[in-house]
Amino acid sequence: MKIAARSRIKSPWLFHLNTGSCAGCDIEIVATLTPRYDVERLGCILVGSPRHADVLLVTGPVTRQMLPRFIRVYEQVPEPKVVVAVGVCAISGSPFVGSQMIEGPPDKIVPVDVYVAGCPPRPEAIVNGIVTALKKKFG
Amino acid sequence: MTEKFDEVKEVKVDYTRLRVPLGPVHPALKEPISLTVTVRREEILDVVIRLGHVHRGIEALAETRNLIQTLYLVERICGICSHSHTTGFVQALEEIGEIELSDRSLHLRSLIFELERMQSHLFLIGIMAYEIGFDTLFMFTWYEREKILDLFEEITGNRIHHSMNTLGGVRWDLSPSFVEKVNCSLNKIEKSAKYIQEVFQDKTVEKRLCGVGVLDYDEARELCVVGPTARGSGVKVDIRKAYPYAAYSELKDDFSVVLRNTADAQARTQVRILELFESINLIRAILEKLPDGPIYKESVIKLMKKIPEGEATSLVEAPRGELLYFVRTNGKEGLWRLNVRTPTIPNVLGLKPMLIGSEIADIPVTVASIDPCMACANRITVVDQDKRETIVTDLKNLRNRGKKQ
Amino acid sequence: MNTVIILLITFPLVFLLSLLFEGIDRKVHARMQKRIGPPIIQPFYDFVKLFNKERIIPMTASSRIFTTVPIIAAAASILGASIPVASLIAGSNVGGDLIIILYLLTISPIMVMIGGSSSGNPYGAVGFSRKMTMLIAYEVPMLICILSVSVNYTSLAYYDIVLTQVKIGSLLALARPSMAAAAAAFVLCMPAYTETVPFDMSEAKTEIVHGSLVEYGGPYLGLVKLAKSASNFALSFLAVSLFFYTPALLERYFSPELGGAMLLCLVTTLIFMVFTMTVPRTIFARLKIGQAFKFYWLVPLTLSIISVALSILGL
Amino acid sequence: MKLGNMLRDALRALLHKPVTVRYLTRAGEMVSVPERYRGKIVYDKEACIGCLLCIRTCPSGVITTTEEKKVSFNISRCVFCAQCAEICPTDAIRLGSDFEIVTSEKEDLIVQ
Ligand code: SF4
Ligand code: SF4
Ligand code: SF4
Ligand code: SF4
Ligand code: SF4
Ligand code: SF4
Ligand code: SF4
Ligand code: SF4
Repeated sequence: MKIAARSRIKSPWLFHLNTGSCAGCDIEIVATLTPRYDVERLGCILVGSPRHADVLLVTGPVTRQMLPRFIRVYEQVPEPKVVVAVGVCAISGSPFVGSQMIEGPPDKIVPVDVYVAGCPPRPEAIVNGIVTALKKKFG
Repeated sequence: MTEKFDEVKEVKVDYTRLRVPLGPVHPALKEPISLTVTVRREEILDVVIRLGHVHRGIEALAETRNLIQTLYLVERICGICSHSHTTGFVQALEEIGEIELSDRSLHLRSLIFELERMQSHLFLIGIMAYEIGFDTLFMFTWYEREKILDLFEEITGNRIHHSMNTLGGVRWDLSPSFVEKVNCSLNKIEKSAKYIQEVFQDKTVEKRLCGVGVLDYDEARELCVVGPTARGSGVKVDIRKAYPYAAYSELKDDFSVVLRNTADAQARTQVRILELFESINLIRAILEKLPDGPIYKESVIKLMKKIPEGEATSLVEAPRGELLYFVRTNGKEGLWRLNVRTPTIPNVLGLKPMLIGSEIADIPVTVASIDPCMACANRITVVDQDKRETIVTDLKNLRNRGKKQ
Repeated sequence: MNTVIILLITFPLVFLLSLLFEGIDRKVHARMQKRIGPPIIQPFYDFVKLFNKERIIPMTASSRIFTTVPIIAAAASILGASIPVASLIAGSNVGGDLIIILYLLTISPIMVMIGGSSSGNPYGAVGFSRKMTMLIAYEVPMLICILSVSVNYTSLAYYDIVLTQVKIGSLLALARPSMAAAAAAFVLCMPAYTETVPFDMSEAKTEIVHGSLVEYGGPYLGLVKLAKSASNFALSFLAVSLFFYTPALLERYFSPELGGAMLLCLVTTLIFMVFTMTVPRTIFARLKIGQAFKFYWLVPLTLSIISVALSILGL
Repeated sequence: MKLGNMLRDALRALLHKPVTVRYLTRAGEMVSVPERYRGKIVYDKEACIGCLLCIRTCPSGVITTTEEKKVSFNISRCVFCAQCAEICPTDAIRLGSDFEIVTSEKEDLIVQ
């Protein structure tokens, strides 16, 4: 099933979920679509429904309000799926560690494949993270 | 094969009256906000706004950290106007500690402020284009925005969280070669701002924006909306003019307050586009006047020790409007209380009158036109909601959690 | 039996061509936005990937309708596209006339619409009502302009009309004012047929989260997307061969029965598609449903009625 | 006509080279990182005198002490504010230019 694996690497559709981030990481994810970075050259498109997605980009430390939604969105993404945690919030919850409102970090709740550190990471790093995650999972 | 889908199940699919949950996860809203919209065909009958999905308990966290740590924490209230938040915070501290700042650092603060305003406005203009399905314009504006982010990266070392402010000054200086670069980029940005202004007068764009999300002058006054949302409704509010801070008292002749009277999404977008030009003028003036001098006082640790117990409020004009900081220090390098009132809170209140009576297709445009970035708004609104919830349900649970951490 | 064999050959051909055309469309779109864009074979990757994904049928959906609908949609669209292509290859009328082709192409949006509303998602329901409105808006002018063609040439057989152009040695769209109006109306209806910006409100991502497609995932989504790109291709091909059959112009040097004619026709289709679908999609914003409806009843409908009137007058 | 402008620009973009930086897809094409960029922490153990000022100012608890009276950084919590580098009396901390901090193991994110 070489073709299947290859097409998975070549066509990752992204779904972006903000679980309580400061918007810094979110705008950098949107920035990866723009001409300078253009993730579409790698076959990525940002889809609006988790049902269409292959890659779940998680930002933010998972607030209590977003926890049930996060789980639901994760379940809605059809297998095989890849989860990329973008930003330090999504890796460890920092700098909001210690708050009562934080349920995360995301890897406490769902398996995370790749972490992209940075606050926020540069768009290039996000692109790199997606590619690394795909290679790891299907390559 | 089957799938949990609890929330949608409770929605009654009924073709005359349909409840459409919008968000918290929705492609048009980059950040979580939940609007439950009742519609009849395409017309909106009622809107219930629910916030709090990004509530991270920052105000409470701030009480457990020292001043300098809180500075970076408030910066992360939001990624889009991080500089406004740190400015609001350090200004309050500087007032309590009676710290005098050099002219140069004040000017640099204003410089970053204006760059950030341009960045934020371009961001929103791009999002507006995206909401109306005009991807090309979105791509073009965000490409221009990259130029400002590049400047940020070169001056401060990060594209989004600049960390420019510190107690008693700013952290990074501007060498003459940077001044040159900023000027050079400004010329390019001015050109593209003109282009964007033209495109937004295009017929198809106007069709989607004119008369959408009207919030008339009286309603705007009543709801206390701020920033471009208010200015789009003809309300003249601008903290930079009314209560000048940083270097704005010296720069007050270099910019004017942009007002529009049509009070619709188009007016708000126009205000933002025109403010781009005002910001460009301001930055040019700042670069021209930039006085010499040191950019910061002494080590933050020493300054932190000097700040006595006291309280202060400070106001800044963030890209989205008035941002208020109330700070009460405990004299021991920490805080008793931090309170932030962010511009999105009053602006979100304006959504309801804007939305009722319009069409589904207008929701994203209207929501985007007040530029709601929920990251900051969520903290405050949830307070009451949260108290209600905790009292009824799990106070014990909450206490346990508190103990664990 | 001959026709069946030809159809069997054209079926995969159309499948490949429509995905290829979609790839080119996406590439050109990206380039116009100063980006590099996806590789041209991207749609193939997408299709293969979607077919290897998990099949999820939402609990709220009525599963039988939900799953069969995409298959019918894709089959109808490809068949609709195959008929004109096969006719040109065979050099005769393969399976029916214009009305049947249009009918087949209409099946796919209707099927997607039904599938979306069967998913039980409120966005699907909004998508349904929007699609319904649009269907009424563009279907009428489309049919009237086909009527105008048939009045003119007293035939509804596809290949006869194509051949007429060879006979008169000119493009149909240029032959008479009535046909020019019909061609314009047809071209204006195309973006709505395939739901591209500025008429994609029934699948608007930022407004109603892909509308009818919101609950589709995996293979079903792949089929729906395939149906879409097939009807995209079919419409461009139909428009080109009906109104702008370029081999007719070169008929003196070039026998239209040659495979070359086919190739020429495809190249024109491609250029035509870029200008009628890709460019508008790049430079326009999405309209609101009311505005789009008004537009269709104002411009294409008037054009098509003028066209009928002119053809009755013999112009 | 404003629409004409848009059309003109779109077609012009079609003929010009795209502005995309082919990061990752073309070998050797890298994005430049400005001098002041605040990337992954570079720690000079020799220079550190163990004053622990950095721990006091770090906003998110990145820094912990080690047995030998030095410090260790857990980058998975770092918000790259460079406050530690600013406060360090011996310049033992520097924020380098590495921004591709991509990993699947959290352990990779410790700098000692
Ligand atoms: S990592 Fe930084 S930029 Fe990203 S969400 Fe967290 S605080 Fe914001
Ligand atoms: S809203 Fe509540 S939890 Fe959040 S900071 Fe304020 S008091 Fe604390
Ligand atoms: S609560 Fe605040 S925003 Fe609301 S009306 Fe009063 S002052 Fe205005
Ligand atoms: S602090 Fe709260 S209650 Fe008091 S005036 Fe302000 S908004 Fe009203
Ligand atoms: S108003 Fe918006 S951009 Fe500004 S701090 Fe709040 S969320 Fe961020
Ligand atoms: S009124 Fe609300 S914001 Fe004010 S202290 Fe009470 S809970 Fe907090
Ligand atoms: S850069 Fe900031 S967050 Fe990172 S270790 Fe230094 S002080 Fe801590
Ligand atoms: S501030 Fe510098 S010298 Fe002091 S402990 Fe930290 S790294 Fe070492």
